[in-house]
Amino acid sequence: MQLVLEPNTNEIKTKKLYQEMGLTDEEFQLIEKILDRTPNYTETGIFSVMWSEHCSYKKSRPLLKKFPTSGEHVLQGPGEGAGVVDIGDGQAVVFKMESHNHPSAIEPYQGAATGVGGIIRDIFSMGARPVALLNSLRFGELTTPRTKYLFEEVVAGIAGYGNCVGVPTVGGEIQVDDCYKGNPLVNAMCVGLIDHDDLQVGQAKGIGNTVMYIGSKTGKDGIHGATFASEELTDESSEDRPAVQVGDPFMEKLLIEACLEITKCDALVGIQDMGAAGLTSSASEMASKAGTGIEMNLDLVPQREPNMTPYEMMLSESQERMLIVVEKGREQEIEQIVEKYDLDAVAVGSVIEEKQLRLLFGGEVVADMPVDALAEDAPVYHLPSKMPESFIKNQELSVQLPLIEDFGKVLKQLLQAPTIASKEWVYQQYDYMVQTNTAVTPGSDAAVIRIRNHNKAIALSADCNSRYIRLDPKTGGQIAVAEAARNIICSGGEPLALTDCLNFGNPEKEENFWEMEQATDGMAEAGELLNTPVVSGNVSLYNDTNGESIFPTPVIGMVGLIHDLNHITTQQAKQAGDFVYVLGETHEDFGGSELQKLLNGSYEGKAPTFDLQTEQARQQTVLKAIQAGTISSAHDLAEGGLAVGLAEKVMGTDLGLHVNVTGDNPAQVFSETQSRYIFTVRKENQEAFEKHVPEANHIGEVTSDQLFVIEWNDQELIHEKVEELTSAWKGAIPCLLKSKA
Amino acid sequence: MVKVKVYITLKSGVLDPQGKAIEHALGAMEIHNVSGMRVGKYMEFYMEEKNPDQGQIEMMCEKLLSNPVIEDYSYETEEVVPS
Amino acid sequence: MVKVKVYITLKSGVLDPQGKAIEHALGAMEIHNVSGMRVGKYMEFYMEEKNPDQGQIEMMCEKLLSNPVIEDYSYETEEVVPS
Amino acid sequence: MKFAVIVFPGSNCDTDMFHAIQEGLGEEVEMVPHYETTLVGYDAVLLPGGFSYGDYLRSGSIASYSKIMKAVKDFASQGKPVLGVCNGFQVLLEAGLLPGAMKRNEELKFICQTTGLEVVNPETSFTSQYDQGEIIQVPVAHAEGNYECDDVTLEQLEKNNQVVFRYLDSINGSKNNIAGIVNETGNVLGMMPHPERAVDRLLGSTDGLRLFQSILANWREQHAVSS
Ligand SMILES: Nc1ncnc2c1ncn2[C@@H]1O[C@H](COP(=O)(O)OP(=O)(O)O)[C@@H](O)[C@H]1O
Ligand SMILES: [Mg+2]
Repeated sequence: MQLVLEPNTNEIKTKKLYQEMGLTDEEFQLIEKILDRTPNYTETGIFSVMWSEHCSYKKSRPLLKKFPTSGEHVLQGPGEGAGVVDIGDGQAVVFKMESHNHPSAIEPYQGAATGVGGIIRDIFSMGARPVALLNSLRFGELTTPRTKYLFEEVVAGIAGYGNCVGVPTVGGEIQVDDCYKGNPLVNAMCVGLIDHDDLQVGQAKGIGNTVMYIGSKTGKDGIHGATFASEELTDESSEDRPAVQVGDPFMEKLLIEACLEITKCDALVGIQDMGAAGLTSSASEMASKAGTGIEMNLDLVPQREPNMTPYEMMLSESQERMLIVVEKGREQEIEQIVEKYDLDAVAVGSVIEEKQLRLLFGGEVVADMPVDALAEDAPVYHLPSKMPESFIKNQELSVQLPLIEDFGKVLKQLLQAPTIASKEWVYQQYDYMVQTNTAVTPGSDAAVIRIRNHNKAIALSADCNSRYIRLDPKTGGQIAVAEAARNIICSGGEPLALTDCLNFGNPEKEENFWEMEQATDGMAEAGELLNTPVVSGNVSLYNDTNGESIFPTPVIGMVGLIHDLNHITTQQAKQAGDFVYVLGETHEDFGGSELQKLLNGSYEGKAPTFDLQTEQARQQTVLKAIQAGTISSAHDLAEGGLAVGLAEKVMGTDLGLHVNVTGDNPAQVFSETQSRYIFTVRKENQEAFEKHVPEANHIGEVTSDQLFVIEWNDQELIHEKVEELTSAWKGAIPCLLKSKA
Repeated sequence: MVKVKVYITLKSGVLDPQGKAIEHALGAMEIHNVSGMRVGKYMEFYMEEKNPDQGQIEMMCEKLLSNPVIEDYSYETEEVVPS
Repeated sequence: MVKVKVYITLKSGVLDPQGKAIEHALGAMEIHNVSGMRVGKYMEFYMEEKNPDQGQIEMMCEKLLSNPVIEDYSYETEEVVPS
Repeated sequence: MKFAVIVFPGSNCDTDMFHAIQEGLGEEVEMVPHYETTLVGYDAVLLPGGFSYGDYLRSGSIASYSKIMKAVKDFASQGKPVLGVCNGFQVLLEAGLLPGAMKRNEELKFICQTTGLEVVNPETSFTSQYDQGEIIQVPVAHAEGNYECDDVTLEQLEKNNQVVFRYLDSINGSKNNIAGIVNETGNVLGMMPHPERAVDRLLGSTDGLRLFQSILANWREQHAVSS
């Protein structure tokens, strides 16, 4: 037998071994004070993961406090596994987004796959059936073999996992910029459906109740994953092999079905997934929330490998595991349920009165720590912040008017930019139809999932334009929320609430922290005014490679309610002869635009013009007009502005478009001014539509000639075959991936 | 010409869902004397040289044929007479 | 106890999409002296007996580990001392 | 008419199939778990899509050894209709109820899209409601749908009219663009496309519904004759 020799308490303290685990000197002293002794190796490990940013939010908590978290629809805000929002008829949606950035940088397929697996567990552990997945991805430019590899493998990993468990992946977003080259972002969102009565909590209530373990055995994989997620990536990180976890979606599928059946059994007291920091976080959080403690016998924990130490078992991040608390004496009922799914439920401990996490191994107590100290009492840091020079400079910069000669050519180039290009290559690898509820498949502003047996549906979207946020984090933060809401509105839905994933660089850099403060301020204001409270989310800091930070990227995932299936609206034009309208005036907003990137290769200046009041008023107007049945297709204007938005209405159809717009500078057709929409309206609905949306401008018509024509002040500016635009747009990503370089 | 045979296996400690599924199926087939099932890849190819550059083979194994983050590889070469 | 190693390959004549993709990638890496790439599976497992029933191994290979419609298999056994 | 939907542990299109029969077709349907041993009382058996046992080894291979498959084989040998969709098709191949095997898609990627299919043989009990050569729109969603068989088998399949559906475009590398085949007696159909995903206008196509209506019409006809 191979004995692992762990450092003793003295060594941990004198050699400062806790630093390797991510604890500071002050934090270690605090732990000694809490315990009134020096922690042993296992305890130090447990504290270090529970006090990592990933689990404790010690550096972001002050920012999260600003978010609006309640509202008429909110049944459960942040705090539990996921947020819960009422959708009427005694039903609710449960949703959350989470990052798996660092694992995906090291092993993209498994990193992305286990990211999907983890977020699904957050949803079904609340008792909800997962009904949709979304993902938000960021990579470096698709020009190097490494970024292409990351891109292809991340997509394959998401597909491999989501398709197998049978949850449709219905939407998302992809942005490429070289700031993500060494540190891609992989954020996954899951949405579940539940009846109010079935809502579960992750609490270990009832002294004497039994703690049971279900799912995969515990292996040595992913040890210190949570701490790893809270540290900067360096060139050595790829040597950090034990942190790679392999997902088993088949096991997850069994767990979903077994756990959803268990949640219907009233012997169940509480249930939580073993996510980051595995057994440690699930046990201590469940106890802390219930005001109890847990005693576990680690000899009973199902183990994949021989001779595992308590440290390894407690810190393992093996996937597909759940911890549940069951009424004493009723364990058999649970065993009988899981047996049907070929799983075992193993009693590993019990709920105790003392608020301690106490671990036994080989007949000895190997760890004994207050649960609140682990789950609640991590120190909170108020980090210093400083306005970056670049921000001041960008605010002072006057607008640079781009010079464009061939507008048709620029339009095609923009359609080929990976951020704008068709994402078909990606979503074709996702089973977006399984469960047969996907009423609007990927490719429109928001995905729509119908609610079976009801005349209603939910709309889902994920958005964040990090370039705007880099230029002006507060306005950019507002825009991110507004854009997500606009996508919901365009699909005919009423935005209900949001989840977010705050991806930022090292917060100890004062400029980074300033961006975090500003961006979250902006998000909070927008969430407040647009009536979309934040019900769940996740923080991923230290997204830096060798000292370079990513653009601040707080991704927004939003869920809306479509009150009537007849309100479902998509972005594509429907038939020749329909009128085309644009809503919202256009300014010279080129800061952070795709046009600027194309022409200058960098971003500068101010973020696009944005006014929250206007945004809010227009959203209401548009939604009412859709609900009144006056709109045939709706689309918001985003990257690439009006010209790209109009092209997106007809690409892939056998229609054309002919519009005439007026203004001072024709480059404005690529301007990214916010709060704008384009619609097509049937002739017979013209009057009704104009009454609902008097502000909208009639700019042209959908045609059957398959030509895309934009006139500027009656002068022809762009004249292209729709087919050519479509092939540029659809071919761009496959072409980039295939090209050598 | 040589024939190169490459064997790729998951690093020990890395979960092998395939192996697990097969063991499970064997159980269902009432086969109980089998354990420790691990599934990897086996690749064969030909190289023109008589004494191919081992460095090239290793480079191919590391960069393309295996994923060094989770897999190990080994290989054998065997001279063949082109047919 | 014996360790059994099973090699599974696509029957000759059956197109191998994975092999083709790898050859394509090799081309992109400017490697041109490699041909006939075929991708198969490699499996390892242990059997309790010292002299396991060859019939059983063959049955496992034919019924579960490979699909005789498109695949061939071969195997080796090797005695090991349980650790 | 009473349908059985076989549920393997990793099936994930089982409820979709269930709904297609119950709501789309309006007939009686029950889920039958893989550990059951009999299919007495059912008039048709449906093997749904999904990843029966994770499909890490070969799609459908492990499922073909589950308890229920013996009953499925018996059921098929009585000439009653058995439909395998996607993973269900793969299970039928692995179980030897249909000839051939599946490889990974040519492009090695999962592919999900609504695809044009040609109805090659409208004479089967699964396709009588379609016209010869009709083009229908049905979603596919698979990573291993690259149909492979030896030349003799292929020739026989074509000669006996066992090829029921063909892809309009080569989407996965299948020999002769085969999307669905029947056995020699015509009562076992395996197909990669998902007819159960094409039964509701809201979700796009209703072209799949007629496949189930064919099964029903055929059963009614037989039932009327035999009673
Ligand atoms: N990673 C992805 N996974 C699935 N669908 C995606 C992904 N990225 C983009 N899509 C889909 O492609 C369409 C276009 O996306 P995007 O350009 O971000 O739209 P918008 O600007 O309206 O937010 C949307 O339907 C979106 O859901
Ligand atoms: Mg949009």
